[in-house]
Amino acid sequence: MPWKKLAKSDLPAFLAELSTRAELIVPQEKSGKVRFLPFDAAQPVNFPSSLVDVSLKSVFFPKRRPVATFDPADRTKLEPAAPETSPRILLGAHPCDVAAVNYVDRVFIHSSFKDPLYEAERNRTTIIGMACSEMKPECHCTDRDLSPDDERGMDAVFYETSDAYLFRALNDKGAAILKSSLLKETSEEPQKKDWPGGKYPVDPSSLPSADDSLLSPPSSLFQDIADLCLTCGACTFACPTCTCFLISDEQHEGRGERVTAWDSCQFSGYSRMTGGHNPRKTRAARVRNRMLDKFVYTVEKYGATSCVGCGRCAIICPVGRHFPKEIAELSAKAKGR
Amino acid sequence: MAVELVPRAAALRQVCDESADVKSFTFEFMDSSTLSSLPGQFVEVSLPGVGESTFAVSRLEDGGRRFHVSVKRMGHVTKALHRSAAGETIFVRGPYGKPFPVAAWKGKDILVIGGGIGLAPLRPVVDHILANRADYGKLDILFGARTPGDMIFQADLAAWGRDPGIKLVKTIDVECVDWDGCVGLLPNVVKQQAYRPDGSIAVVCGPPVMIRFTLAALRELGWPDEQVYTTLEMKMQCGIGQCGRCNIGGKYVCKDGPVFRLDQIPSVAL
Amino acid sequence: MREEPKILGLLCKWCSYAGADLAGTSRFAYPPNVQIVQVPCSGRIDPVMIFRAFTEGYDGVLVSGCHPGDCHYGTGNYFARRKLAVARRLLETVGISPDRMYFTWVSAAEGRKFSAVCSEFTERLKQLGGTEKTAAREAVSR
Amino acid sequence: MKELRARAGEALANGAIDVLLCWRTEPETGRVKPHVFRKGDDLEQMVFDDRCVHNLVTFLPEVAGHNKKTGAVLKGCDGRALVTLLAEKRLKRDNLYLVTVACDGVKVDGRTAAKCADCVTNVSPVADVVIGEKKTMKPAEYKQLEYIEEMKPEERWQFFAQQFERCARCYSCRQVCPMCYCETCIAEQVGPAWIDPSTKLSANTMWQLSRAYHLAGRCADCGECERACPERIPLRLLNAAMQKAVKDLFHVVPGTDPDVQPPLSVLAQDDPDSLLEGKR
Repeated sequence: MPWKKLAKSDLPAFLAELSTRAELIVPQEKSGKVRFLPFDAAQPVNFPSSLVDVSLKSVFFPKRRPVATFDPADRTKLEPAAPETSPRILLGAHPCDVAAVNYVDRVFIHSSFKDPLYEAERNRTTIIGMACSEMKPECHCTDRDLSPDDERGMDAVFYETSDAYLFRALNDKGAAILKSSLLKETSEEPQKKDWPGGKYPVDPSSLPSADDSLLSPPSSLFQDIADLCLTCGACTFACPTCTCFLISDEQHEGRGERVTAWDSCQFSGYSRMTGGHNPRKTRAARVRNRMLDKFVYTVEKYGATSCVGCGRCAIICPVGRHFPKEIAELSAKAKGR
Repeated sequence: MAVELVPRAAALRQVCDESADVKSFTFEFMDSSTLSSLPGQFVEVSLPGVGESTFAVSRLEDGGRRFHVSVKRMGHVTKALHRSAAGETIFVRGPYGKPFPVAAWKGKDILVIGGGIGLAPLRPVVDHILANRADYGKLDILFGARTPGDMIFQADLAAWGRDPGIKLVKTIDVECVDWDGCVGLLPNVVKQQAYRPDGSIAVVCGPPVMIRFTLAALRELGWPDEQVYTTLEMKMQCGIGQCGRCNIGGKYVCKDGPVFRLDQIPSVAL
Repeated sequence: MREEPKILGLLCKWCSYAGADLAGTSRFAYPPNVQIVQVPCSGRIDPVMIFRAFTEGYDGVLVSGCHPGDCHYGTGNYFARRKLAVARRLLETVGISPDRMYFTWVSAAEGRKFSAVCSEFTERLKQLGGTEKTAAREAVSR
Repeated sequence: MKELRARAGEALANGAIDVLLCWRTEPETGRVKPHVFRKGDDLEQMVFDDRCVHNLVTFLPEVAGHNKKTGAVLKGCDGRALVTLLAEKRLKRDNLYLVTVACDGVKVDGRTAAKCADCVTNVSPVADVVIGEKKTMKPAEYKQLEYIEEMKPEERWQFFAQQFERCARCYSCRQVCPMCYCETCIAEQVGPAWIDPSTKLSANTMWQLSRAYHLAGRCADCGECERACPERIPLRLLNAAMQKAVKDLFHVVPGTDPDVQPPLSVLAQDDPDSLLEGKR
């Protein structure tokens, strides 16, 4: 597919045009952070050259999502929520976030039970990804066999140059969106860079399985980490591939909803059972569960590791825990044995 | 495309008291569809506005037209369920989970060990064996409860007791007046009965602590891990391997279990 | 906006609930706006219940317990006094006007006082109209 | 700094403590973060400066849980938190070794933290070793509440509704707070679920109000909740409202006096009934 050029000066017009065709989601700043939000012409649109502060997770898997409604006065009917089908354009998603969405597809689409609400969100959205032009300090996508200009999972991609954006459709869905008079065919092509790696390398196959002597007591590896981790939900909420959820029935002023809401394996209540029995009661157990989940358990559960190297967990941690560094050290220690 | 997390309406046909805090509920789907569950599988039962909980199917009737779950009164949903009466609409979805491989057990002797409410998931196993009696060898049932009053499925126990093809042993934790069965905790009774492992299958289900010590007792009697099946208990919510919470290592108890053969259980669980 | 304000009444079983009973048996009329919830003691009331009342759309919350010194359990109302004082200040901070909270003591013999409290509180809430309450209720129902 | 390293090294060496909670500069990333020092660790990495924002008292229960004698370095605000925890018997004083260093303000996002402008104790009120000199600080005035108090009720509600709407319920504010140590938080209780777990405005409002209320007379204003909040919701405002109420009604500033019991757990028979109107 040929490259098309959009002058930076034409960007506002292009965004206006797109927003007439479908709901448009772009990175915009709100309350101090750049997030993927419905396009608001009054606000400036800034395509960060690298990581967007808040991930794409809530675009496809909202923090609160009704799956059924009921009338509290007559509890004999549960109406399933109807999947959303109106077309949507997602503009400016970086390769790590798109890779994260592809992983989450394994949980909600390519597993034994399909989630039609999530699948509808995915089908109605055209992803026009943006290649990163730099790597931020915590970015380590190259250690997760990704790269800042990786185009997998995108319907179209664009690169930023000094005065323009170079677009290229990757499939028909993307091509349909890029049909615009503002985009002119060009022979100019973005040059591919080779990106540095080796910041937080992890070899999943070398990682010890749950019952390895390296991990189970008397090794104090996880207790040492747990001493300085508060098991708050910040890293799991920031992580684009952490999609654990809880199901809750809620009534409010005559309206009953059964909703899914984000949950975190770091909370002590996450696996606490009615009788009070809690298999992961201690912080160390919860820390171990998250660390091994990302690189060992998800391979067993969904057939792929689930870290895309975006570094948001390291950025958001209120007490300075650096998850990628810890898992890289564990991998090196296990490999060095 | 149905949203899997949204259950189907079912009519609560019958409620019967099994013990002071356990009731059995008989359901029938409103749309008269059948529940095609196999022994060991579970369903998610929910009351709108209250919540949803996981219960093993404790009996199928009429090819799945009607199905039973036996519920111990423990928390928010079970208390609400215990307040429900026949005729009400309750919501059910499932069946979920990997069943007991009863087909692979053909020709073998079977030892069924249930602790308290743990007998509920095992009753369908006994039902299946009795329905295909010729396919299976000796059937030993060992059922333990805290007190005689906690003995659930009294009618079945009586029937199994009278059946010449079943060796039924009942035990309670502490000596009790006019009690004819054994006395003692299940792991000790297993050792007393000295069940022989040769070529037979053991199925264990009950509270986590009972399972742990009963499995240890079986190991002591020489039972190899591949001949012992158990169910693991974890907090479950979605029941379909998506919400992430019931993992033991890389295995989901709701999808890869709740039935596990002892040698397949990640040791991090025990 | 509903003209008839909806009021949650948290009454301690031993004094105020009995006072409400007495108001009824003595035929003291009082407006039906108060939905009474009986609690063992005013000390049992966790202000989280009061927060829930407001986020559920109640227009006012009446809390009434035994007079200090009469508490059936000895000290419940002393602790309640401090907790309610602090809870009131928090609700005021986030924009629930002070007139929406009526904390008082009503003994088992004060049937008349109970009906007076209910009438006065209902009237007060009607005056208030609830502009800010409408904003809060509208916002909270999202 | 040298005196702190000397004292710490000596206490670790002579076995007075098994571990010492302090801050260190992480060699690879240069970030300042809490660290558990043990005997023989390189104390050159130990650091105490305006980047040491974390409240180490939050880690104490976990660390002291599996060490006989635990040392910790405390700023003034951290010390105030510890005073309340000791009063509530959450920690045993005798297996703690407390080193407090005079603090003249820490930085958040490159600027001096707002809490430091309202600081009431630059040194921990409870300590074994005091490094630096204790200054007399001005009394707590909760000035940041003024612009809220000037608003009319509906404006206040609109302001807080916008803030509560952003809450993602990640509970960092709860986990980072030394005062929040309930075994089962009220937000996790189900029967009845006072606080619904999803992020609708009414549930977020319930969570924020309950959290703030449960800190009344206990919050040391260490500001960690606001700093840890990924959405930077002004949580110190709600805490300040509680502490101002407690100061007006019970003349107590939490954590400043080891002999004063947190006011809401005190049996006060002589309180005036005007408290029911929220006035002293």
